[in-house]
Amino acid sequence: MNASLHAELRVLARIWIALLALAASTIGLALLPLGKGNAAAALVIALAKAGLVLAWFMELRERYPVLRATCVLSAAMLFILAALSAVDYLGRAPATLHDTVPAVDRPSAPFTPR
Amino acid sequence: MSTLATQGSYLQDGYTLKSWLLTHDHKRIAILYAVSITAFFMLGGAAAGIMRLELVTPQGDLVGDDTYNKLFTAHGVIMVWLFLIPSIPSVLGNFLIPLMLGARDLAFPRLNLLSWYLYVAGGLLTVAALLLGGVDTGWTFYTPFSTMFSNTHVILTLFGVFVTGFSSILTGLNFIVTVHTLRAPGMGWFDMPLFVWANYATSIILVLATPVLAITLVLLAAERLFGVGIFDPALGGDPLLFQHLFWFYSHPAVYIMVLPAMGVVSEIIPCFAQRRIFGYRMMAYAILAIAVLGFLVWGHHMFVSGQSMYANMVFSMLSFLVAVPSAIKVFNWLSTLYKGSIRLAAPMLYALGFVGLFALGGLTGLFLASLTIDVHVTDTYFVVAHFHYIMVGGAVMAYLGALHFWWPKITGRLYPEGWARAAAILVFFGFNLTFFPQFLLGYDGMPRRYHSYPPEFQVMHVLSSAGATILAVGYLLPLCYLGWSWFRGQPASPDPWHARGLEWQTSSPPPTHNFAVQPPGGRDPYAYPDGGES
Amino acid sequence: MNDSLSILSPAASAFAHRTDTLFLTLAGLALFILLVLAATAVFFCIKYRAGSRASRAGVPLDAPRLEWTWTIAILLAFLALFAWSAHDYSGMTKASADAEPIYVVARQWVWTVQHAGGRREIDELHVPAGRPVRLLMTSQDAVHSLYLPALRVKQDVLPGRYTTLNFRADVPGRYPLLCAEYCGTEHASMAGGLIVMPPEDYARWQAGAAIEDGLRRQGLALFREHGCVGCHGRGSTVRAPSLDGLFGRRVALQDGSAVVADENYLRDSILVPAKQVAAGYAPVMPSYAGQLSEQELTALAEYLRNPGATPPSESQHP
Amino acid sequence: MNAAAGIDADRRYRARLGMWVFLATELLFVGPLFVGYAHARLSAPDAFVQAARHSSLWLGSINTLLLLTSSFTMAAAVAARRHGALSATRRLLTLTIALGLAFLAIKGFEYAHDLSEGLLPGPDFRAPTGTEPGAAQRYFFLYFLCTGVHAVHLAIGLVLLAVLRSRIASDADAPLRGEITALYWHFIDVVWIFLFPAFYLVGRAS
Ligand code: HEO
Ligand code: HEM
Ligand SMILES: [Cu+2]
Repeated sequence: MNASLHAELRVLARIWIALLALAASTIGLALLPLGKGNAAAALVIALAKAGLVLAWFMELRERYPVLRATCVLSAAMLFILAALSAVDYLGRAPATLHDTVPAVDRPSAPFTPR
Repeated sequence: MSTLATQGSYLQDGYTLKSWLLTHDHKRIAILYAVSITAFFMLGGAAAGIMRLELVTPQGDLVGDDTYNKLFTAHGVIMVWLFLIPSIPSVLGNFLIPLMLGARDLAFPRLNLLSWYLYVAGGLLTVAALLLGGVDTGWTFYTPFSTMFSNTHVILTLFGVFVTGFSSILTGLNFIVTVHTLRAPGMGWFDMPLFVWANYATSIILVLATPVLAITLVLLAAERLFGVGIFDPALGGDPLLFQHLFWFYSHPAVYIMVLPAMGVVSEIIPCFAQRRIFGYRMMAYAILAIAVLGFLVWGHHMFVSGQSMYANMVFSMLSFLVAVPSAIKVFNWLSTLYKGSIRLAAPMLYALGFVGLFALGGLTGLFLASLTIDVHVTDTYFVVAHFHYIMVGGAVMAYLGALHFWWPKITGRLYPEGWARAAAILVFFGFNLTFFPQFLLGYDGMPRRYHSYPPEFQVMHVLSSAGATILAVGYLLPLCYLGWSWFRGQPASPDPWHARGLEWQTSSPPPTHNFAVQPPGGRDPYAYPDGGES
Repeated sequence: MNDSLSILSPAASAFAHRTDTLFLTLAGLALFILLVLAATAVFFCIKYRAGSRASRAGVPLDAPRLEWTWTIAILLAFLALFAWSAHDYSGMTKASADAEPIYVVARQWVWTVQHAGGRREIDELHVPAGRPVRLLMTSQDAVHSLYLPALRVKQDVLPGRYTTLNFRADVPGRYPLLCAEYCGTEHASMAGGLIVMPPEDYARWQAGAAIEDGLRRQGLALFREHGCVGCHGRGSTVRAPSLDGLFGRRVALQDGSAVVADENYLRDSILVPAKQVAAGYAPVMPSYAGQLSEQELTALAEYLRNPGATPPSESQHP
Repeated sequence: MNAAAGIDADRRYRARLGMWVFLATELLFVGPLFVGYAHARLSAPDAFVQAARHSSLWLGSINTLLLLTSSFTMAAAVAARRHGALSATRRLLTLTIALGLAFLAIKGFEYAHDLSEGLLPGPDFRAPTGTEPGAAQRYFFLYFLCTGVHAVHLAIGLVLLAVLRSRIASDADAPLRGEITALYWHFIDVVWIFLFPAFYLVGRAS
């Protein structure tokens, strides 16, 4: 029994080391000037770390496909929210003619929050 | 489960207030919900009544602009979050899902009670906001009006809706886990009644969409408190981001309101046609398809909002797609009448009324999904008519139908059939008279949220208000005769309609633990004489 | 389509007629479908009422072939409807290069319109008939929505951003102009008129702007001559309130009250400055009573309505 | 099924499914904040990055280390309890709680520092030099909201852990409870895994 516990702990420790390594690498990469690559690298590494935590610490590798489906479905919905909003945001025509439109000012502090 | 045979019904399991307020029994919690949502329905209805009265004359003479704005906001907030969203799931879903699955209770009975308390707390917070002077943002809370310009009790209302949202989430979670883990031994997914399917799909939406609303409300409140945030254009924020987040919840929310209604109708029609539902599998798939596709179309509320025209095209097309499974369902309900043995009892009248009004409301949804028509009629009474057709004509009809259908099971009493039929017919006509003129008003250019309007619209408004009076009577009638029958009605047998679902196999009203012996799974919930065997 | 279809409100553009056509087609289709559905339901309810003698042999439990047929048929019908409306819509959003630009600023609860020729108007929108128009719109506060029912168009007007609305009105006349996006207390009265004029009339109407402009330029000249700039100008050393954007605003006064800076306030401030002193300023302004004629006062007021918009020279923006 | 004593497989499945569905809602609760973040960053790429430099890289990195480690100790505690190693479980839980508290302490210190710099959005906001005030306010609005929501979750997690620890031996349900609490704790870790690069690593390369 103790032997199997030790085996289990060894696996978990390995995941932990991997996580720390990934954390170190994401900090390292953030310090290098990669332009747009910085954001991409940060995202990819974060996804990898999350994957490790989900699969091992949260035991998603185990039996129950329904648990995996729950995880995937919710992530998919979040993705849909981002993706279809992006279709709007990135597809908007650039606002032109700024300077010809009368300047706009707004009343300041028109209310007290309730 | 051994001594159940001698036990009384769940209603006899204690008469004290405490035995109700601390109960973990899903059936009693359902009753708690029924009472509280009825109270909120009256409140929301009262607001609607005053609005209809105001709109009888073109001048804003009965109530002023400010009051009117607060009325439609209160009406929308109450009807959507405190009445319609919890209605069928929390009352009938709570009561029936364990019975239909052959289970003793939901998966997490204590969570179920907590969910009711959250609902009541959220409701009271919202009502408190109304008592303190009201809110005037509309149920949509569009920013920057709600964050920077409205001088009313926005934050309290947001908090009320936020808390109510968690009640929804917990109910959804409970249903999902119940359906996955508490089906009677041997009951496969396709042995479940469509009512359970519908509530299962609804729960998926509740669980995945409601948190988005919750965090959006937090963002709104924070923005109002700090005077900065991500929506405020004054500092480079984007009000359309709010609209995206709001409708990402609120479009799926309309399917939260209608899917359970579809589930109800899918039980009532086979029973009163005494035949199996037509195309059971297709119906189940259509329910799931609506739930999932419903997440893809929210942008159709934003066609003139300044959203990019590519997004408009995409959302318009997806809106047409989401209508396909609804159409399938309409055809299948009608096909279920074919070669049945039809009795036009009160629940059946409500169910057929639902099909008709949902079809008309849904078809006008297609008008709105068409870009150029929506550009003209968005934010007019056409939209008001569209959603009332589905929500009031459809979902409320179905809720009333369900109350009648399962009334003998819930209370152990029969209601007076003549009165019930009269009320169903009255509601149908009153409803059409109230809301059909609004389609014409809308296309002629009458904007919504106006307390005064040009005189040429008066005729239609008067018709609409007259209809609302009839509708109000139609809604009050069931309250009276159902209340009467609770005490004086004839005792009901376990299965007064000759229905086949598991819930009819136990006594009326059911015992606390639902079934005397664990019923077998794997039986056909639609094993009617005309459909089951032949 | 023509106006004999009186169930619909008058349509004043070709685009409005196209929208009406789509609407009426859809309405016909919906009516037809509803009638078929209702007829079927009634027929079944009678023929198969409980106890009737109609044959119940061979009840279909499902009919996959039939179900898939109608599913696909509906899908195709829906896609056709989408294509139709999307086609019309892309026509509507296309801006034509020679469109007349008109600027619209919305605020609670008025519409301010400025034409390229310099003419300004409030709660009214004059446009030439038969010529493409492009509205460029923004809001100073909440979201509003400019709605022209006779043209079957509307577009939300957002703060911090410009939205555009393209249309061509064809039939001269006066039509409603409404706010369709709820924007606060007086939302329902944020209304006005769309005036479609024959192009010659529109040109003449635009020329009215020249008079107005002349007045404003005279006002600017007076503002300089009488030394107003000395104190109220940008680089001035004397502490006096800036008059940019003053008009129409609430002004807090020394005595704790507040007034709206309308024409009368301006007039009083010039003639009897000590009467209403703006909070936070010393009462140092001299009176100009007797130095300015009524006409000159009007010119000053006209200038002060919007000092920023006054063209400094003869040159006009395009 | 697992050899774990006393947990009947059905109940274990039900509890875990319940927790997972709850975590799904949690994902959609915090997710929109990231959508808002992406929007704010895309709308003003340079100004946003400039503002982001004013978060504390050191404290953020240390907190990342603490939280990742606490996730490991939590997972180890679950494994130990499953194998009946009670005292090891208790020690690992203590360690997890300590790491969580340390995280909160550092976070609190960081907040205090931010507040003293006038970085709380609102009327008294002082934009750090070299940043555009609007974008800076929006960055710090999101920063406070996201890390605040995260910290609240973490505090709730700590309460759950404390309860769990006090009952670890007496309660027959403890192994199951432990697994469920662990799922929640790991989820908090996952959220931080995304918050860290989003708020601490932006704009460091220059
Ligand atoms: C329960 C509520 C509910 C439901 C189920 C629906 C269902 C639909 N809705 Fe509606 N809606 C609802 C509630 C609302 N809608 C709104 C607004 C709204 C808008 C934006 C309007 C605007 O503000 O400009 C659009 C475009 C739609 C489209 C649709 C479509 C395409 C469907 C489809 O799902 C309908 C599918 C059903 C059909 C199609 C009928 C049956 C089919 C038959 C009979 C088949 C035969 C047909 C053919 C062959 C053509 N809705 C608003 C306004 C919110 C606000 O602004 O305050 C609300 C509350
Ligand atoms: C008794 C029957 C009802 C009547 C007479 C009625 C009437 C009205 C009226 C007059 C408006 C205002 C339109 C406007 O000014 O824009 C309105 C809005 C609304 N109603 Fe109803 N209503 C009824 C029932 C319901 C029910 C049961 C619901 C359930 C969901 C509902 C949901 C709404 C919503 C969401 C709005 C929009 C509120 C807003 O714009 O903020 N109504 N209704
Ligand atoms: Cu919708």
